[in-house]
Amino acid sequence: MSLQVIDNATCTFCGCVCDDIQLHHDEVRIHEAKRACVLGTAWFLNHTAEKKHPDALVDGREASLDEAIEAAAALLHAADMPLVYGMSNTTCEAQKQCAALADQLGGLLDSHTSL
Amino acid sequence: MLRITGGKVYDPANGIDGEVRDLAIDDHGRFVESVDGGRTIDATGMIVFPGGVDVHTHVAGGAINFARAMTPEDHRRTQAFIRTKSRRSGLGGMAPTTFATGYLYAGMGWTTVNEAAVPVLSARHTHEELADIPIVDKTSLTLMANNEIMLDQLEQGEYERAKQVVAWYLWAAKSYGVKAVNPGGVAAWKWGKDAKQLASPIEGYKKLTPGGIVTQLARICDDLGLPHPIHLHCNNLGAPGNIATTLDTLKHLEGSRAHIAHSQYHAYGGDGWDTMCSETAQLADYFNTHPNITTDAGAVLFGDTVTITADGPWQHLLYKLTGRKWGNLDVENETGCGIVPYTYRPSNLVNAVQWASGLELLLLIQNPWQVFLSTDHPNGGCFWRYPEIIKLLMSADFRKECTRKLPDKIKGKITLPEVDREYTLYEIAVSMSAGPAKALGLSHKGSLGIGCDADVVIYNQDDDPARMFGHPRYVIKGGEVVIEEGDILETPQGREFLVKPARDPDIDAFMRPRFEECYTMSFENYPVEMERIEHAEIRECISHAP
Amino acid sequence: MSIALHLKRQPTVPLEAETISPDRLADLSNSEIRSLTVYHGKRQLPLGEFFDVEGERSDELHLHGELHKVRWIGRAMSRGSIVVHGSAGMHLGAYMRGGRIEVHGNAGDWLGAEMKNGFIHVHGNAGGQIGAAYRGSLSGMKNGMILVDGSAGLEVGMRMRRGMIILGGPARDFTGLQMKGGTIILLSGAEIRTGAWMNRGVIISLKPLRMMPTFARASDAIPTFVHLYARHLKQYGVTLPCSPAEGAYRVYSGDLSIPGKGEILVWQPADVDMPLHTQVVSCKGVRQ
Amino acid sequence: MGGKVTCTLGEVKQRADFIVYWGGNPAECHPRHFTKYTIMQKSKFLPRGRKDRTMVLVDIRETKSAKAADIFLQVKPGKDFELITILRAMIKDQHVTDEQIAVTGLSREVLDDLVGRMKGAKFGCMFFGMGLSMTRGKHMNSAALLTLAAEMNAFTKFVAMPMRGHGNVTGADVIMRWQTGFPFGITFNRGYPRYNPGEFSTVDVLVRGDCDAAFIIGADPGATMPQPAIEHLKRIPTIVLDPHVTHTSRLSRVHITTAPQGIAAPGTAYRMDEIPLPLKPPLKSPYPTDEQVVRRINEAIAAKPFWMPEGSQPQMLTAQV
Repeated sequence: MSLQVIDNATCTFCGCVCDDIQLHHDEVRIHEAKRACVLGTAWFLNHTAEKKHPDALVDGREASLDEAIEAAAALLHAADMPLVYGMSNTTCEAQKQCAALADQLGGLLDSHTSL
Repeated sequence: MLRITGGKVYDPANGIDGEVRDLAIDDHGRFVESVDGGRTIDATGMIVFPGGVDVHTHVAGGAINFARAMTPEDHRRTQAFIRTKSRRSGLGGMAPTTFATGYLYAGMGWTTVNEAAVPVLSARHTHEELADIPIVDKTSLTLMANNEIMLDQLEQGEYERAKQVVAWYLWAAKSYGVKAVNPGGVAAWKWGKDAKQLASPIEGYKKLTPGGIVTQLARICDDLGLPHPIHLHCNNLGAPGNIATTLDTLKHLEGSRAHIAHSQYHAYGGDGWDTMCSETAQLADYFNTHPNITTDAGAVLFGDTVTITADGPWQHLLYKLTGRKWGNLDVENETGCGIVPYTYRPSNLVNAVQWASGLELLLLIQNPWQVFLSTDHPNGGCFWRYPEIIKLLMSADFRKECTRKLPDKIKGKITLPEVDREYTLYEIAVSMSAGPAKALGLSHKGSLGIGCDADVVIYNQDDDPARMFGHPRYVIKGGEVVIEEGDILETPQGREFLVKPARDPDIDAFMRPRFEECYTMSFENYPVEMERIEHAEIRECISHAP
Repeated sequence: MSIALHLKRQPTVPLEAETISPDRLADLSNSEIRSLTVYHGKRQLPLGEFFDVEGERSDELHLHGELHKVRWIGRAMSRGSIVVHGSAGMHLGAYMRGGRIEVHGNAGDWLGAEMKNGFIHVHGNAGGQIGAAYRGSLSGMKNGMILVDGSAGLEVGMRMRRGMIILGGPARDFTGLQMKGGTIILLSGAEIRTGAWMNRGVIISLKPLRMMPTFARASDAIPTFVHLYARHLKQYGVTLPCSPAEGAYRVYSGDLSIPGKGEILVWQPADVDMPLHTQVVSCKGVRQ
Repeated sequence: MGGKVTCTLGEVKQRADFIVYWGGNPAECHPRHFTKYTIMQKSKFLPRGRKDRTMVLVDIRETKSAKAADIFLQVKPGKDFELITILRAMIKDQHVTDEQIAVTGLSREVLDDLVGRMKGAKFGCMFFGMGLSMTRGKHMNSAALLTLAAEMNAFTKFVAMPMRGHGNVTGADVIMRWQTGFPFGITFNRGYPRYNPGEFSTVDVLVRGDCDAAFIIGADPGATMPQPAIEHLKRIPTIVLDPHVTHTSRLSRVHITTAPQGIAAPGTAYRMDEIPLPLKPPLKSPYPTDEQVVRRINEAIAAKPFWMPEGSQPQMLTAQV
């Protein structure tokens, strides 16, 4: 099977966010990341579409996504001062949901910036 | 479906001046002749206006978001919108958060806003923010007058090509029109210089002058058939004696349509801060004899605000004058912006002249269809203070009372004390709604006519215009009651209007190498994809070529 | 007659209790006080859930317990007194306008932040940002006095405009950062960057300081105002040496980076390395 | 209170003839920064590229980036703030003694030369990295450099910019600003956003034990934070979203595997200069995206009773009193 090519892909490994990367992939794994630096290449080549991890873990046991979402919602909803933190390695679309989560919970909201 | 009965209707777009009329709204949120069923609002004894339209404001994008980060002290003292089960929280103040921006505009009956300064590079960001401003409908204007690829075309006398470049950018930015800020001056600022003379070549160019940019860009907007003409922030903003530049600029616009942004900042006489005075009479005369140009006041209100503008050089001056915080953000190839917190004080002679000048323009320009309510939010004051301006326009006595608080030295520097004109409710409806809607080319806004968007604001009659306009009884957006007696009932998503001007098929090929030379992102990743705009609606371009 | 609040349940997350202020409690009955709202994280709960309340209708408050998780006590108070028998959490006496606060224990960060007037005495240690400006604010404390017997954290007196802060123990970095006026007295010195970017105001240290490189050494002297301070501070048990026989103050001015007109006075005991005469070395003298 | 004077990276590429990297090591941490945005680029204004530009590196040790620099200034560890403050004084012709300069590990000649070059530049840009912003003094070190850049505009065009690492941390900053008014360190416990770094910033919150549940996404504090913070995460219910099972996942109550952004999750990311870029994920992950999962958690919480009691209105804690 010949590899598929994506032009002008965006690398989110570091703050440079280079958007001129050419990715060669076979839908499971990326084989080449042209124009990417060492760090970017490692970033692209180390991720695959394989199922290496369980969908979810609840109290250390494998769980379904639905169970995990319900457990997460219950724990966060019960807290008096929940914290929403991180948001570096994720998309803006997810970050907006995180801000909405903290707003809805009446909790704390913070990113890596504060470190 | 909704009926509004018995109210005193002010609908200047249809020449209705305080007649008792009934309105009917269908399920698509438009005015119709009549409806069966649905809610009826009995507006007997109340005043009915079309929803307000803000022709010039800064509510979304890199610059205002920069200002938000710079003013945590203001967020601490300002109005907060507390979270409810269904409604996001927010903060008001000088640079409100996106959610609060929607609540505050709708809360005083404004239902359409025009974000007046978007660099293409941050268009993607601006649209994301606009999507987070609830209730109101939005348009946005793209900053063009310092775009180097376009300036290079004008320098080489390639007008047609320049026009194509503008069209390419507008569609890439998914924008509604063209904003020109300090033509040539921001480009010069990138070398720490400014452009103050319309006839002198700008820094870095041999022939191209600010005047040349103004004339040709205005023509481009007409030739492309944009619904809104060139939206021009003239050179030399805020400087004593800049009336000469402004009048000169206006001459460069003869034969074209144009909207002059925040005229107040461009109507000063004198030759220094000590001698600065109002020259609004001269500027108003020009408008009074040239009915095809419009303007917004850019009025100043005393108090704290944060000034943000693409006019980087002015902001550096303001920073040096005030010694306060200064933010500056230059955007590659396109534009820049500066941010400085500022307090307008009645005791400060310059501020007093500015305060008077904004009101003078609103009062001395005879035709309310030519001059609109604005504070150039947040520069002259925050948009949520518009009701204060309305009161100043409607009451000569109140103006006199306020004028008395100005320093004695103001005598001879302003003409406001001699102006007795008082706006009628009809004229207010023109200035806050029908006029700006018409100038923006939004024919379905600012009107209560059949087929138009059912954006309505209903006031309790009140002797105090500030109270009346600050606290509408009902606000209806697209047929939905969103505000009732100060409570926010619904926070629907507004729409975004944009244009798709005709482009040559080969413009992409022309742009690519130039783009790659100037920019740091991929050509393909630059245009904002249509599916990224929430509730987009493309408005038609109709040629305005003479 | 006073009001006593005994902490009966330790909060698990911060308890925001700005309502514990003489202004608020002075006219309330015991049951009204118990039903006032406090914020345990996001939960709005009656004060009585966390405190046993004795007494009513008084502007003298006594708080008992380890209140390090209780924030905003005495916020914006203008009268009366609060005595904490134990520790207090962040923002104690922030925006305070008058009255007295005494803590027989430790206090947290932002003690007396942006206070306008009043008196605060912490017998133990305090946190950082004492009398400071909150983020973005142009000025910190505008008047009043904060006395801490123990140590303090970062950015003490940041952007303060007037008033006085006295620290018995050592302070950490950035004491008097961007100071605009007022006085900070350091009886046990401070770590680094004391007076950085200061514009005006006075910092007096009785222990040697590691000076910012952007301060000019102006003179060795005992300025007149030190005598006035010394007399004034006796009532608080604070002794400022001001006899030439004991030594002199090395006066630095800066911060040159602003350029500012602040002064830092560092006490030089006579028996260390100071020449006994308090000769004036002018700023220009150093330069040439 | 200098504020922040900055620009987009394209401006640096086009115009900056004088570039300072302070406390950062782009050669190893942002490898394409030189070639894509700064010293190696040719432009209409700087046609000879590298030859038309001067690069200065300020750091406590000679990193690989020093090879790329025209001038390497080795500042003594922990003296960045002092050095920047001295420069602020020197550009204003304030006298700082040789002895005072010496504490930074540099000489007067070197600083005079630096100030001369800064003032002589047509367009100066200072990038700063974690070597500045994460060492003693932290945000004040960054503030110092930003202020120096702002003040340099009295002489010539000058800007400054943080070298943000950590992928899309800039996006979080930008979004929080427009949705809440603040960039980080926020609480909503009164029903509206309040801001106080030091009080609401995560390390401080965790070390003091101020939160009673944690939702962690796109970060691995279990690997990076101080031990007392990690101990608190173990004590409270922690929920983690990550493409991998991380250190934090192992101490959490709930871990959900998600698709990695830009590889299998679409969306947007912000560059360090706050320019948004679209993501083009090549792979289809068997896992949902972060956005999908957080959205579903939001919906699940919305189905439960709202935390604020009916009819109650939390009191605002405003500055006005």
